Amino acid sequence: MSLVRNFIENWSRYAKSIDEGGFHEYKHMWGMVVDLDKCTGCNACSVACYAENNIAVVGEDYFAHGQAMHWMRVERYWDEPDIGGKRITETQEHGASFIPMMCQQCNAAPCEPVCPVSAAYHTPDGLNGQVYNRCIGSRYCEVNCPYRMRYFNFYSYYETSWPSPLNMQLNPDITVRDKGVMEKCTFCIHRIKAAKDKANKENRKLADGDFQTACQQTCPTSAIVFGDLLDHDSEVHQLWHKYQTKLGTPRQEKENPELRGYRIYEHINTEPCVTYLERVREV
Amino acid sequence: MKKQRILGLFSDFDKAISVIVDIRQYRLPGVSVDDITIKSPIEHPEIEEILGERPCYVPWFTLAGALFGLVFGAFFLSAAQANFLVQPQGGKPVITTMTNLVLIYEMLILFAMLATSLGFLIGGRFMRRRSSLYDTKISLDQVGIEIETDNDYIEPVRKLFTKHMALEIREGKP
Amino acid sequence: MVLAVIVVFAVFGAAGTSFADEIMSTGKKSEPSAWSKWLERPPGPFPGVILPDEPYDGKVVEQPIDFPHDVHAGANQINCLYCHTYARRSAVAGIPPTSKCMGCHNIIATDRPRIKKLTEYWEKGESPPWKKVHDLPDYVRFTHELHLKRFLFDNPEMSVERSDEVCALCHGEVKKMTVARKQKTLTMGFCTRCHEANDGPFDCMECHK
Amino acid sequence: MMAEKTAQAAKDIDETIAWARINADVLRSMENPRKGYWVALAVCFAIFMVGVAAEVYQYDVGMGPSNLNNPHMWDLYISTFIFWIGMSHSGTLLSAILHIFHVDWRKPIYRFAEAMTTFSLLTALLFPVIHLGRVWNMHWVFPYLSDRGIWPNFRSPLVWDAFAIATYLTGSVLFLYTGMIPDLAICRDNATGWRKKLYTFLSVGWWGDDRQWRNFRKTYMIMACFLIPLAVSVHSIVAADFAMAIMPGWHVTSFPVYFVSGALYSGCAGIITLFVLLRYFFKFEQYMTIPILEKLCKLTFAIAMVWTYLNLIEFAAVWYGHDVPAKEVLIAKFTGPYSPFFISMLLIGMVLPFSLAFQKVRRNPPLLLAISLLLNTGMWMERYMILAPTLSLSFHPYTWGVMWPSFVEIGIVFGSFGLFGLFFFAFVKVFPSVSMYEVKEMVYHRRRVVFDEAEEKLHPATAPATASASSEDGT
Amino acid sequence: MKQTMGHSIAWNVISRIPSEDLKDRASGAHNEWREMSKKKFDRREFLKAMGVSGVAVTVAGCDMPSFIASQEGVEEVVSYLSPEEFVIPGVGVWYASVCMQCPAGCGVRGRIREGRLLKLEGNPESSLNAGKLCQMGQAGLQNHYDPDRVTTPLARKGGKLAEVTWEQALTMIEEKTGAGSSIPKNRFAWFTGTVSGHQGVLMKSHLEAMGSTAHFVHETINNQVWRTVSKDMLGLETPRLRFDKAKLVLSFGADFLGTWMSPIHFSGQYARFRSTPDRGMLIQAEPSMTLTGANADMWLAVRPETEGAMALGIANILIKKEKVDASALPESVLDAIDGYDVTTTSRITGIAGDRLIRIVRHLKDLSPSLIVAGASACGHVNGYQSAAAAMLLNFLLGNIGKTIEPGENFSFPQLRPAEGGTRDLARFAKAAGEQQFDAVFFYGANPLFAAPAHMNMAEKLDAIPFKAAFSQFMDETTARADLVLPVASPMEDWGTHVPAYQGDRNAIVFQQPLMEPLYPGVRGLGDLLLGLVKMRNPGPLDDFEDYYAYLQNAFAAIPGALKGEGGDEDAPFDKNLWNRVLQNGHLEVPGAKRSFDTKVFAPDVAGHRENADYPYYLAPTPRAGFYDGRHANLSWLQEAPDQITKIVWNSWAEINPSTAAKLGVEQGDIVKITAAGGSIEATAYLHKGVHPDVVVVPMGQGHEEYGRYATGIGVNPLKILDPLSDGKTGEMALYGTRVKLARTGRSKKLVKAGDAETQHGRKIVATITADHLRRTEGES
Repeated sequence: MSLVRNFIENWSRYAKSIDEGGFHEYKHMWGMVVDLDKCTGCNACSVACYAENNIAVVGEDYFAHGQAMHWMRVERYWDEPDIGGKRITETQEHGASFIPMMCQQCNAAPCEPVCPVSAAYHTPDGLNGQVYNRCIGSRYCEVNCPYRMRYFNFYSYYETSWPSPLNMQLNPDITVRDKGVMEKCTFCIHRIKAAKDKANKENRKLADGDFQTACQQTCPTSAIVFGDLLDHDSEVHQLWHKYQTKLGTPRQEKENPELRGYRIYEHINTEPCVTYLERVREV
Repeated sequence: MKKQRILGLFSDFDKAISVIVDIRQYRLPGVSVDDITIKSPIEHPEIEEILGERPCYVPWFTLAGALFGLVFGAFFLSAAQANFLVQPQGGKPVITTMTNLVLIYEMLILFAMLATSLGFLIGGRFMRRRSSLYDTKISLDQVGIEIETDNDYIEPVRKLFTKHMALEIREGKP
Repeated sequence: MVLAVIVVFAVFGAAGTSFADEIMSTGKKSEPSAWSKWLERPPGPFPGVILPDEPYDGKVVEQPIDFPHDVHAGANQINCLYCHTYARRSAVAGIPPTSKCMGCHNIIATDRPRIKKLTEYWEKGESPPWKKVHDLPDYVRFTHELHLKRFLFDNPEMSVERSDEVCALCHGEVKKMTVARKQKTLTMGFCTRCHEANDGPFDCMECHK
Repeated sequence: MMAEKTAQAAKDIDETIAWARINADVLRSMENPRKGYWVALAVCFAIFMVGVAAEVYQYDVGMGPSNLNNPHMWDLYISTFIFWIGMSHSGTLLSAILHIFHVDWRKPIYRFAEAMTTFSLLTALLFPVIHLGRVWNMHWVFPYLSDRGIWPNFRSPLVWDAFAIATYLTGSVLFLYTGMIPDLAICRDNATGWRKKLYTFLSVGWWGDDRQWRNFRKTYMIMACFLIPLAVSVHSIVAADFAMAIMPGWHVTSFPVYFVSGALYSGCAGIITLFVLLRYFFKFEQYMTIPILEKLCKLTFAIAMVWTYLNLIEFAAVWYGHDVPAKEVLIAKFTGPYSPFFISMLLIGMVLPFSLAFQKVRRNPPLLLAISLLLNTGMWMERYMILAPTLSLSFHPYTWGVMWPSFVEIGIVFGSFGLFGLFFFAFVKVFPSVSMYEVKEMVYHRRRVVFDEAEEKLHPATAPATASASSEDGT
Repeated sequence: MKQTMGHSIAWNVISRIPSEDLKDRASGAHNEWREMSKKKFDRREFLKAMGVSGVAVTVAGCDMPSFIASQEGVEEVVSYLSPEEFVIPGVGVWYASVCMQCPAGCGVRGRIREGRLLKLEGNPESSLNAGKLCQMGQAGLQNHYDPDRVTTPLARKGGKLAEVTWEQALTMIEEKTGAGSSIPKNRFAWFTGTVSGHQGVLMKSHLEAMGSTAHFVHETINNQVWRTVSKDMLGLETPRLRFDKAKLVLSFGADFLGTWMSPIHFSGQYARFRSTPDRGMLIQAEPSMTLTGANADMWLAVRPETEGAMALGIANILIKKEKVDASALPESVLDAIDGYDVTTTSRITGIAGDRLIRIVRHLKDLSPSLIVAGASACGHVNGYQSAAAAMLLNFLLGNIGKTIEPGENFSFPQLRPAEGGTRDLARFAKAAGEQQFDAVFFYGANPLFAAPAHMNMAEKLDAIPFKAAFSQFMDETTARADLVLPVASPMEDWGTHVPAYQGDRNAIVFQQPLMEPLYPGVRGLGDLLLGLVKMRNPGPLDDFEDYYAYLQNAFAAIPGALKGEGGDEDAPFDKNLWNRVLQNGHLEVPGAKRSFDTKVFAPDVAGHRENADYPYYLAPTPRAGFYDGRHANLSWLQEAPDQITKIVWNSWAEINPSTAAKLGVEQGDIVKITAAGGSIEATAYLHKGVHPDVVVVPMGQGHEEYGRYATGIGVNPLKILDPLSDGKTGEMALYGTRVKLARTGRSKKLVKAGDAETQHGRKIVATITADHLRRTEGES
């Protein structure tokens, strides 16, 4: 009685997932910590991402139409006068504030349930998978993404973006997406898979630091930390622990609410796997 | 004894009614109310009053269709989800009970309506050779009364028709 | 379109569920449903593997030199991994480097026309423009290395000498062909069924890149 | 008040009209319509071709030319989709409701209303297809057993859409067809050539005996009963596409109701438009009479008020719900770059209907044509205003941005109207757009109260007198 | 397609290779390489090398039944001929090399698969960047694969550049400058960017051979002024700066996170500087916000040209108010400082007195601190003085020796980079104007782009009889050359480099080919130089068949030199050391500790010059990205939004809102920026990160000739610079140009990423105060 079986199985898993955060049976749970105090907004991560993930360069016209594809985009906001008093000054008194935004790999992702063909789905590693060749381009996922971190191939960029010999740089581990496909940051899943294969080949478990994401590897100030949240020795787990950010629970009971760790739009309960550490400024 | 069918066309519905009334009153030999078929250009619910209740099985078809739709929606679709969704499901459990309700709802209505129209076609004796006694005037504005009875009893019927100012009287084989 | 849906439901409905039950379910086994009788798969060609047998008759591909697999692998019993040596060290099996061919063929059978042709290429310092026979779409990630590990090296029942049987799982009876021909469909269904039967990883992103 | 009274006084239809006339008129309408008909047909075709050209281009190049961007992943396509779905509602829904309540003035007009339903549904179906990035993989939305053995994601409202709309299409087609069978028989009896073959096939051997009538009555009633919940469910599911999303301004419980009322609203407006057009094209003055038009207008007015109310309720909900992003969206709707659309939408949707309160207006077809067209534009803008502002102003400030549709996008949307026109006008030319047999019933029943007389006939005592009396006013 | 990665040993498989056959392998492979470069082969085939996939596209094929999706016998597979055993198709191998995107000299590692270079990462071994890389470094890939590279030698025939063979090209050079040629001494010059290592040595010896001393080294983005100051005051040009040790950094326009000296190295230090406990504080004083300024705790929009005054003012307050011990300073200095009390200073600099005092408090509390001066402070007529004033603060606060360390000696002076700034540009313009040269060779510099209009560089270049450009791309200068020699990209070439600013440990960085040349027609710089020297005076270098051999030979001398018994020429070649060095990508050369020889003098900082007709200053700030314009042809960097404004694919003018209000300019309006030397137009972007008297037009865009991605995009602010230069060092005063602004009435949509300028109260970038931080994780 497959219906019943499925219902019971799924329901029990679901019920568990409520108290155990939905990743109790995962082998890994990839997560990230970005220290906004260290991030200088230098854009290196963004370009590294372009180089690693075969992201198309769309050119000025399409960029003007808002059809650009920064999987990793460094956002710049001018300070609101929240620190350093309310008075309006003629010139800035502090710097700007930068934040690298990548797909937050939500644990309760709004993009997944709405995909009609399950091209966007949740991998057992806790990532928001995006199966390019399954995508039919209904774009519902992006419409429903509060972070607007998904990008759509409005054109076929292969010829325009990689005129030969630029196409020799294309990374063979990743598909080059053609028109009509939604794409997004994957936490460099091809690197994860490569590392897994290596570990598998050597009959050992995947260890922290076996691989890095492209952005993490290039970040000049090492503001980005990436790793397995379930591996208690991993740096990222320790940081999450240190800042008492909890996954899989809508409210964060921190013994010390002043700790820096926070996730963006926690209040809509998407449970992103990226924790940001608050920026610090002297007054 | 061989059967015979006779059709009388009347200018309007009242005359047709009165014919039937007469038949019921004067008890024509060999002719009962059940042998009477009224062919009219419009729907006359009121003839039930004269001809008596005649059965109609469409609702049963509807019921059957609805039930099938319900089962179909619940079991096939949900069971299919149970089996197929596990693959894209990946890491997270997928609870599709709510959506099952939606789909069941739709499937129920879909199959109910399909079955209904099927019942309509069957119950209405459609898809048959047109009877020789059909006349296009019926689709226009005249009302026809068709009576099926033995050869011998045809005569009184024709008389009755003429008495009630039948515009036209035709006979034919059953 | 409406009808299409209905028909599809109606036809595949009952079969679909249980068939699906067979081929699609997470690693954890489910008791086979009543329908599975007519879906019984024969046990695999050798212990430790179940294989959906899906015969497929690929077309004969025109190669620069029609390499006789039957002679090498068949008659001479040369191990597949001797020439396709990359298969156990990398995702791609690759074509053996020309030097490997010349290793033997600057002595052996140098008079044959095919060897002559090969030698020409070697002298010119070019490699023969081989045509790809077993080709997967570009969005599919397949690693020979790990499959060999699973079916050959980690399989107590198997020994390296019998590597050809493992290769045959997907490449068919190559030792009976001259130029290799596709003998399995190598469709997604082919992969998933085998993965399910042998408890392979069962997640889209495992194989799609 | 005065106006109301006189309106009541006026007759919906002239009872003395001969049945033969009815047949003749309607059949003639299928033969030689006014010139205007051909003009309309030609115009629709031209418009449709524009759409085709645009779509071909877009298919070739990708979604880019439509100016869609991040965050405006949906735009005119989806809003027009909702618009057409909405259009499709009143036709069948009204027809069904009125049928259940035995409202007989529905009889002359329901046929084309239902046709409108069917064809606007077909048009609507185009848009989800057009807006797909990879149309050629569209069939993946439907569950079918493939070698890959994967299945659509039933959690996605888009998939519900696929089911609901498919069901609704089947349903309304059946309803339309069933209701048409007796008329098809009439056509069959009068047509020649290919038309005869066609009608003979379609009127599945209808010869109008009491058995057929009996089954017909039941079937038709049952279908009507099913169609009402179905229609409601369809549009609530379309509403779910948005209500299920977490975007500010969409995540509103009142959306389904709001959508349904909006659908009825635009549908009624659509009926009025086509009413006036057909009336002119086919010289249907006796059947599509002014009083019926008035009743329609009143209905429209009522629905407009419901819609208005729900609109205001939604504002209130957002405002007092104090969800900051949603609030900002609401404010932006009034003040932002889209405000011209939004405000004119409110004016048209909420204020313009009041013009229908005046009899002069209600009795003036050309004016009504203009008004109904305006109302439809308003409703179309409403759909656009549901999408655009939310998309342009959602959670993440960095990706805020206004986007205006490109010519390609507009062209395709434009073309869809042409397509609908083509479908519709072709239909009314080939099939009777006024239900002959039901108009006959209408005339018949209005002429006399049948039941009592049948009663009397059953008691011969008073029979002769009444019989003779009745025989005089026979036709 | 032959695999020729043999000559550069993969770091991770070296153990597997028996060492004795290394040399033969190396040389053998090397010969292969050279013959390879002669042989013609089809690029496409190369692409189809085995295992290469993902280059094709996800087409509708996905759903097609397999017998369509995976076509049999359609794709071609090209097998290796005789690969190294460590070359496995489908497995990436990492090789170490050096990033040549800017003179900083960071170490990189490239991922090679099937002979293709796929990705660059920082080299963890490098003491400069420790595995990190900036966006320019990442884009090094595109620099290598650029579709617009010059692939064959070009010579000017009848006014147009036409393809010629190498033989013809070399004979041309032979005629003009060869041994047989009649070119007199000193009539020849090299005009280059920073050149170091053995290429530098060869270049020197070529100049000697030519009997000329004219070597102009031009870098638009440089820190010559700062280094002259530190030479004069500390006795060392490049003392080691320790941002990580400082508790407070006060930077006068030094963009050490973006473009100043060694940004990635300093970014690493910055990370430590910012980390708890006792997180450091960054104060940035500059007229226009740089990336560093954007990260400052306190940002001061100081009036241009008054940075020096501000420094002295701070010194004054320190001594007068905070009673800092100034006994170390000589009288003259104290007198100089005396004039700048709070009110005067804040009047001159336009910075509120209380803020000055606050800064001073911080300076006093947080010690050690570090005060640096960068582009916007030094790029003025009084640049040297301002920088000196800044350095003075370091003395006053006793930072010398704490956050400014002497560092070690570099043992190989001959390998030190030949350096220069904009002064050489002016010198060259002057010399060229006086017709001093018959032949000039250009490499790694684009004077025509960098030179202001007033230099009339174009005419002067045309006046030079023979110009040979050793260039990778067809840029403005190259386009004007008589002979264009295509050089290999940094990813295809051998070389050694010595960063001007060394990291924590002195090192020679080794550059090795990451893949064989993309185009058979290009030659490595080293090979060319070697050829030139041989050509000019045959003999000494003749036994070196090519640069690779020369390099190995030169390398042989190094170990001896390190041991101290000066490099003997015929030392044996230590292949293991060589291999290890190639693995690490660099060779550490420990040297003797240096020491300061301090000399404090009174800087004479003139105030800022009033100018009625040209009220505003033009700031052609460099931005990490286009750098000085050399990266404008890389589409990744064009598409990467500018850090401050987030604008892409264009130039813009940053204006303070108040100024804009005065001018009636709105965001997106096109403004006309007129200087004495000409005028440019750019779209206005308004933000408060600019001093009201300043308009910022970042340099780098506005190329007339630089490939498909750069040509005709944006404007070049360098063109309208005034003929000003720093009084002491002669560096051009980049920031001194006076302009007036006018609105053109036209406007244009700014193509920028991001619509909102602020967070609209959403909690996206949350900020807490430092006290808050100290409470939570201060003394943990």
